[in-house]
Amino acid sequence: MIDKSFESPSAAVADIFDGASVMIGGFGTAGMPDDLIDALIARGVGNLTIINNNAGNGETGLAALIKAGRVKKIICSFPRQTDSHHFDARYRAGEIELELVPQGNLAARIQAAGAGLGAIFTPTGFGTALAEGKETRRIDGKDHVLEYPIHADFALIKAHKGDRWGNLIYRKTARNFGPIMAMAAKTSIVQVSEIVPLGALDPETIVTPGIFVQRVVETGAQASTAA
Amino acid sequence: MIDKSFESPSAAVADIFDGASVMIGGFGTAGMPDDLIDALIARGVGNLTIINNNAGNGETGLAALIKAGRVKKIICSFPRQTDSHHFDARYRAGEIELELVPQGNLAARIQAAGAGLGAIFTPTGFGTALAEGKETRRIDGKDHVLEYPIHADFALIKAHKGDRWGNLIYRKTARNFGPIMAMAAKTSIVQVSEIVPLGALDPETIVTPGIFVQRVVETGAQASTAA
Amino acid sequence: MNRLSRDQIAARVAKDIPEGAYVNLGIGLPTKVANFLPVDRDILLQSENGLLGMGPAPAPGEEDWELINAGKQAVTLLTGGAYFHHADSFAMMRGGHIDICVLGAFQVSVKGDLANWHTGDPSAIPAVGGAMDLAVGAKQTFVMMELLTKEGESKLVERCSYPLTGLACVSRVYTDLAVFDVGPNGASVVEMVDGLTLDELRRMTGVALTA
Amino acid sequence: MNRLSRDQIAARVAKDIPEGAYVNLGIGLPTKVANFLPVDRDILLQSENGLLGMGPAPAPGEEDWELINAGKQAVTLLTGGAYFHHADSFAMMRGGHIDICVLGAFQVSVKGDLANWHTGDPSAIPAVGGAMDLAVGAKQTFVMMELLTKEGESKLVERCSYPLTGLACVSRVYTDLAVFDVGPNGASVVEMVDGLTLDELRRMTGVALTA
Repeated sequence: MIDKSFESPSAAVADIFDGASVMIGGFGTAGMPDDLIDALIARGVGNLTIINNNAGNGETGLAALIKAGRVKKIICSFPRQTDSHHFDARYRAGEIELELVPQGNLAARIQAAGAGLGAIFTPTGFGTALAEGKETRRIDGKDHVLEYPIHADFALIKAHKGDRWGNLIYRKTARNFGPIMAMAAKTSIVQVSEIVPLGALDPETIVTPGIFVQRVVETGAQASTAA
Repeated sequence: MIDKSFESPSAAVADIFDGASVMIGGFGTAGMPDDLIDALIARGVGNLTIINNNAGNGETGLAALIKAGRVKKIICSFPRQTDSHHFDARYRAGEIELELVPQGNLAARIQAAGAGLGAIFTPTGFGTALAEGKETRRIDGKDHVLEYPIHADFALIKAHKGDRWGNLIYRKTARNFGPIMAMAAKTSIVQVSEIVPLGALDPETIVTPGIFVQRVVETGAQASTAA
Repeated sequence: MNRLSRDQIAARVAKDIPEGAYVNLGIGLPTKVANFLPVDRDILLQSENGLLGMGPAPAPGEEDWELINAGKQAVTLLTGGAYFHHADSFAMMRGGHIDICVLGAFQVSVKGDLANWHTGDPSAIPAVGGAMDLAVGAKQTFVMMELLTKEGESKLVERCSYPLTGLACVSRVYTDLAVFDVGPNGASVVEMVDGLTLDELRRMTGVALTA
Repeated sequence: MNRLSRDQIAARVAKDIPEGAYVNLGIGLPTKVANFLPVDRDILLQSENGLLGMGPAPAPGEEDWELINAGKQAVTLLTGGAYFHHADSFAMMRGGHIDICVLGAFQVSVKGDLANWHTGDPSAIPAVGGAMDLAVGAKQTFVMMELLTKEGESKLVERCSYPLTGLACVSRVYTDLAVFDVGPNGASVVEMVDGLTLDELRRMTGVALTA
């Protein structure tokens, strides 16, 4: 029997290793898998490369992971925010490396990894500092930059409901990076409000088919808070 | 008021022009928009470039369009089938040009067009006759072929339900190419079993958001038949 | 000379958004445009974090923090709206499906180059978000800004000195003093506030302007 | 010598598919493997036209022609299955998410090159479908075929003479006479039918074989 459900967040993240690359879903706090991140912090491994849209908000989730000093490098599009003070401090102290990626290229590179493409030519960023040193090409009258897929060892994702095969649905704009990160990571670990019986999710409306998910943990419904 | 609904298939295809490129959804007969194709045949324009997975089955839909002599070129992955005799005859007579594309590259190139990418490196087809003369590159130890997006002037799609903003849901495996063709064509024309009131489709389960659809025609429920 | 307020600039931008348009409003100043869209037009707002058909802010206490916009503010969804993931959302933007995006700017060049993501200050922490995608992907990119900095320097320039967001991507610039078209042929003045002359505007901006 | 029937080859392939595997069965002969998957194992079949969790054929008269497999046959969906579009489906395949795909073949080389889409006959109408995607994308690609052509020529070859589907993509070949591992080190015999010797197999195939 295929049963991808795990007892606890700590069991689900127990093999995340020192130096791993970890995608973390969420846009600001919407879709941030706080319980999985808390378990990762408790696990104690460091030197992590994190892929997320932001670099943490306030005191919880990714911000707490950064505060705990576990992040070596972050690949994101929008680190600087009014409440990104833990990242800001580490960055200014030279303790964290930043790879800044335009948001759509971040999404496209994650999707390319999940889809097994070798590289993509994207128009975004051409002629800017974020394309410096990158290969460019004019295609059909438009300039493009060559960008490579972003793979990861693990993805930590928050979804709404899941089943034991790993099928997922999301809630409102908390969907954001979840579906594409699930496709791009070797091991995708998902916290859901509720694990439902097989068949409870309509096959027409499953957003992430279970093939992209390795572990599901029920952590109960949690309201996101303002970023 | 945004109202993308059209009175009839013939009204919906009335500006498809001689020499246009037209994506047609469907895998075999599942998802084949027969009513729109019938209207296109009745309209009488020819020299069309058709993008579809196949090259027509039996006597209806794309097969009928080919039989009518309206297709100059077809871009597809699997033309030869037991019931593709109209294509077979035209092809053997040298009356139709064939661009054969591996099925996943077909999907990826259509998706790349919809997403505004300039080109993609894909591993599929490397070292085969279908990559002959194409640029190749070894990336991360794996050989890839450079493939370009497939755009089209029009897409003809069959969906299950739609609303006046063009939001769509599909039915079972008739979904196939619909969502990505809707994204890749300048003008996407969709036949649905039923046009439902705005709000009747759950925003969490809309498969094609209306931004990708220009026209919707209600043609009633129709059973697909065996290919 | 009758300088426009920020709300007045937003109202002026809103006037140019037609019925049926799909529009992305950048974070900051452009967000105000939503307040001035005519109620008799169906205009659909896209937010790059994954929704189409964005509605107004919810009543206080009614916020759902899983329903937010790109600026991470609580919003609502109109009847007929839809949610989708980030790759599909940026496919909408990069793929030319958005009719109009409205962005703020530090500088815009007469050719339509845009600088709006980084001041170039080496001590600043850079952040780009979706600005570069929006700039190159929308059918039309409008900029909305005050024409002059606090120090009186023109933000409409011959050539951007700040780091670029995109090349030749802006088509129209709305400011408190004038509306400009920009592009391959340089900048032309679409309209000016009452009491301003073309000569004064040329002097203020220091760039070549056609009427 | 006890040549395996097609059903017996299918049963042999099925034995190697573990619990929890995501599997794509190519059209034609490999479809038979589904009939031999042990009922006590959860094995999920993917069909590239857009479903995961493919179930058996429906009862006659119960067909829904919008629920078909890659061979355009009516199928069913298991409880827990899902539908998706073609780009996501081929992302599953190309992106290495399918554990095993089973394909038919005209020829397989000892290095694992596959030829299964075209005989090279210039008068034939070519058709490729998803074969090239499956060949390169799955974690493991198995081939299932009769070892010899009707004319007695080996389909396991040093180098394919038919047009290639993919290079160095096949890892294991199941035939009516033997099971082979193929790859960078050439072909090795995993098992043979009763009554067949390695020498006979070498003579039949004409390729170098290790035991």
